[in-house]
Amino acid sequence: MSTIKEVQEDIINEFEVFEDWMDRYNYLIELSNDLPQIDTKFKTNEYIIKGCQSKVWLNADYDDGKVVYTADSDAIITKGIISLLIRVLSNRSPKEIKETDLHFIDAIGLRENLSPTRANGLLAMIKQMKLYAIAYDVKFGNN
Amino acid sequence: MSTIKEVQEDIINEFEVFEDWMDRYNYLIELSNDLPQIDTKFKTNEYIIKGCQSKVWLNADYDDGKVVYTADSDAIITKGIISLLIRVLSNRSPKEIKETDLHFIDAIGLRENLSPTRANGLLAMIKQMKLYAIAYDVKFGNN
Amino acid sequence: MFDIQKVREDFPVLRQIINKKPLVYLDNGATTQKPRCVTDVITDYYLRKNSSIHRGVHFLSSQATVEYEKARETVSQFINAKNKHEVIFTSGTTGSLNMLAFSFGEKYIKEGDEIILSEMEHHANIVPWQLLCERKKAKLKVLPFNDDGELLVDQLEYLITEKTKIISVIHISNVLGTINPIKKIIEIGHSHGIPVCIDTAQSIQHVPIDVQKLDCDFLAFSGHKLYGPTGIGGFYGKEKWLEEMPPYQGGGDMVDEVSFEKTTFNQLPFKFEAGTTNYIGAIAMAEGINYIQGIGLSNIADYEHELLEYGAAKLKEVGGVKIFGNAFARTPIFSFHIENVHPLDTGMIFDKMGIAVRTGTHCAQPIMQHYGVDGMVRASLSFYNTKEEIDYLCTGIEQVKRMFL
Amino acid sequence: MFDIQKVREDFPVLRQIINKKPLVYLDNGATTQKPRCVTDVITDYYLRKNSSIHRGVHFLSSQATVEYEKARETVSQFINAKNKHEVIFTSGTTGSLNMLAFSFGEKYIKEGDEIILSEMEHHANIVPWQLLCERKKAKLKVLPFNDDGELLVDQLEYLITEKTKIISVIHISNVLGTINPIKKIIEIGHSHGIPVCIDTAQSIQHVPIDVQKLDCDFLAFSGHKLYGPTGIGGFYGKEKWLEEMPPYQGGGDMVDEVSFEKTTFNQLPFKFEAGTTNYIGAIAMAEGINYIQGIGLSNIADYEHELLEYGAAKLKEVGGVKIFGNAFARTPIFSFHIENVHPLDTGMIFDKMGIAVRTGTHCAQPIMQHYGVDGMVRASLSFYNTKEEIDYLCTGIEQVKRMFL
Ligand SMILES: Cc1ncc(COP(=O)(O)O)c(C=O)c1O
Ligand SMILES: Cc1ncc(COP(=O)(O)O)c(C=O)c1O
Repeated sequence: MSTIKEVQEDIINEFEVFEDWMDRYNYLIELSNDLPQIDTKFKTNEYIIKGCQSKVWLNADYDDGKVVYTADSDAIITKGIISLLIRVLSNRSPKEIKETDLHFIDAIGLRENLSPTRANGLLAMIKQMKLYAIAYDVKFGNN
Repeated sequence: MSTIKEVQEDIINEFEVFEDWMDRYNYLIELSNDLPQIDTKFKTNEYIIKGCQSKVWLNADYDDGKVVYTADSDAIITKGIISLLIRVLSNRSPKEIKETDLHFIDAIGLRENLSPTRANGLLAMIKQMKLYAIAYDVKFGNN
Repeated sequence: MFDIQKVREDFPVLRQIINKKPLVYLDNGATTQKPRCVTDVITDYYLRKNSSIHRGVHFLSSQATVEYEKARETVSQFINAKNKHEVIFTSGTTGSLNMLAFSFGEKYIKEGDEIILSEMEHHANIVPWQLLCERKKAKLKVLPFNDDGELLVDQLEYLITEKTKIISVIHISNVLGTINPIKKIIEIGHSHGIPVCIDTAQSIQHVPIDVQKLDCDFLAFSGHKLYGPTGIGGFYGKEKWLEEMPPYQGGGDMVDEVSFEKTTFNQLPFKFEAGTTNYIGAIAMAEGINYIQGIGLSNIADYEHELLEYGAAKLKEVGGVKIFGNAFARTPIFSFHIENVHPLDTGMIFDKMGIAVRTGTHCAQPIMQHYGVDGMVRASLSFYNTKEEIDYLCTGIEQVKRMFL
Repeated sequence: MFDIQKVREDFPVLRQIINKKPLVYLDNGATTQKPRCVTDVITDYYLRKNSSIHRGVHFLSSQATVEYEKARETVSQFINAKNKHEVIFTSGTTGSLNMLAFSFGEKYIKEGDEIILSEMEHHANIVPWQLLCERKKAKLKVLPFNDDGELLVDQLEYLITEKTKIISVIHISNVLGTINPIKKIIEIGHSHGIPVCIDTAQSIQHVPIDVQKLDCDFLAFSGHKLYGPTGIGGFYGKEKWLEEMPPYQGGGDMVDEVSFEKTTFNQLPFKFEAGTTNYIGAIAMAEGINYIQGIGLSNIADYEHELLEYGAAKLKEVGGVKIFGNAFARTPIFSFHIENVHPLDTGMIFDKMGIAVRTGTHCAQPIMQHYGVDGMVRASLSFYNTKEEIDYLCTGIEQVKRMFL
């Protein structure tokens, strides 16, 4: 399996071919289909991350030293970005997740989508993903 | 006795010789001494006209068909202007007072001192002088 | 008619390039753009004339006071108030409505009393009354609207009881564009001796308003939606109410005499203007009013009506668009869904095309609840918008449909 | 040290000719002038970037939101707040203090409770508390000052009782120039578990302020006295209080979910920022802060101290001038009488000489009552004033004496 760094490089390369925003968004829409479907039992208020306008549901399981994320959103572009985040962070050790700098976001021009001023809840989502990692690290980690 | 119009012209002529503001103010300071002294029994709250910063006391008697004003102020320039107003309006019939347009104020450049935004209570004073005239007109006039 | 191209030149921001596309600004419900004359006044004031007002004796202060009171005169004439001192400068519609809810509430609202709002209100005309109701144990009652976005005014008679103390309604809906029959609402209120407040945040810039003809008791609006600056707004109240109501905020200038034992208040309008007011904001807002009066409010209303008819027809043509609200009388505010597309997705695609619309609940969650949706896309137009921009909006919708459906 | 001539060039208004005389602006206590960079920001925003904030999805809105939050960051760093969300944008000091009196009052003040102010307060820090006391049947207690204009801080211990709920004091007197020992007052308050608010309307632009070092609970100031625009100000509150206090105004953006049955509120700082805030005002105020930080607050304090010493000596020399206040620690605010001359007469002569001073009660009638006067003439200086201007003030005094005595 590729490292987090490698996956981020892959994503950056994939996005490099797109000259304009519509292509990038089209690709995100495509990627939204790849999102590992969250079990419907987690699509409740308890698992919701509230942006102002779009809803994001997130769950994290712990499996053999790795955190496995599943998620969903009612907005498609948001879902596409989540699918990138999961591709990078899911199936990693808590320690790796905690320490990762998600530089690919900037590199592919999605930073603004993650700013706290945006309405999609993605920033809160990243925070929540890291929180899960920290929690599992405390519970199962050996430090 | 000169008419209101003549007195206003006199005042305008007197002020014409002054080239700058300090001379005009010096003259007003001089005039403040000419102000017919108000009887101390009228220097009470009842007779006060409140500007924001200077106090003006005003009384009006009715004598043989004429309104006779006396006044005072705790600020000297204000007092000088009052003395001009009294020179123009005192000892006139209520009807004359009511109808007079005090154009001399503008002509000698004192308009701004009479604006409602100023702190000296002069505008309220003119209003009160006219009110006295109206009241005496109602009481003693034959219309 | 006016010359649209000439008008657009007065608004430099309209020439901006956003995401490599010319800006198509359709977010006028949130805030309007400013003509250059407004910023000229602001700059001129700050760099050549600035001084605090409050009856200062020095020249600059006196000049600023005169200009500030002239601005009050401008607003007063604009809404045809009977008395200039019935116009109070506030921080905006929200500030005005909070002032009203507090001051009116302190004087007139007791436990068990009722306040009538409509289901169509902006949060600014809901939350201040809720806060009041909580403090005073009073009750809100709500006049509903039908799916076309029309208030069911006939029901007002049934909502009114002996405990009803005030009615506060939105003039033009910031979501549905509906022009509500406020004259009728005011008449019904008055026939029961109940005062009526109208929220004109979305109307004062679009249709002529005459408070004496309307006979409304209170009115609130924002400068920044009236082609003026942020941080300034207006409140109108009939003298008889303002004289009776206690002050809202305390501070400099709204007082007459102050001691720790007893403080007395200044006369109207100053009683309701505590502290250093936004005098430059007021002067610049007046300039904005002068600007639109130069164009003519009825010219504006006519042209905007043209945009409404053109836009409504076009959006129907494009297909797959659900428009919320279809009132007989309305202004060019189009709130819609592209069917099966999340409003946020629509807004994000529009943004990259240079189209600025608002998405979300538009500070009117009860309207969202009415239609059972989480949010809407809103295109809200002003007199500087064009039919070509509406065409481009439709191109945007086609683009979204291509991408998501 | 900084270059005073260069600094003056940043403030175009200082070159104005008033009544044929160069303007000598000594009314900085009322409002400060604006450097050109502040108006540049305002114009740039309105003509190129204007858009309502509130997390819009389109580019301009997003950009404005970012800039607005950057302005909050600037203020937060300027006063060294622990958390950015402890900084609330308001309409000014008066707005801030009214918000505090209301929200703190709603939560913590009950019948019989006591609030301590000083005898030196500006009306903005008196009247909101009086209005609160009247509503809640609470009581004001007053910490006096001596004839030198120094608070009798030792008496604070005697004023405090178990019913004391808050202490609110002015940092620097807008009349006497006194720099009050707020650190000591805060310590005394805290030793009894009582929170302390400081009114920094006259201090934040003159001396460095660190809310964490001071450990004050609340702080209020105005943008227009901080070289920024009108209609904007700041409020700081410790998180633990702000979390507990109920909102002040209701409206858009300060809410989370709204229905007619139940409304929940947004998190800090938004809970206290209802409606469309003065976002351009906030951004321009931050520019004003950046400007004075560029010069350096301690450079400013040093130079202003020089002006204080020079001015105090000169005014003593000129003779026949009674200065009110002679505190050990103070700033260059000179309130005085020319003996036997009404302040209004003095002010009017000064005006014609181009000297802008304020006359009257300076929104601090209790100070007037203390000294048994109706009003005072006040010359209040800023870092762009010069010793030559002080000399000219003295020339003005001589002129007044010649005319009236
Ligand atoms: C010490 C003090 N507090 C409060 C205020 C009120 O400030 P503003 O009028 O800007 O609200 C002022 C200014 O007038 C002041 O000098
Ligand atoms: C109908 C209506 N009322 C009130 C408001 C609140 O105005 P502001 O945010 O300027 O105070 C708005 C604008 O958002 C509005 O559209």
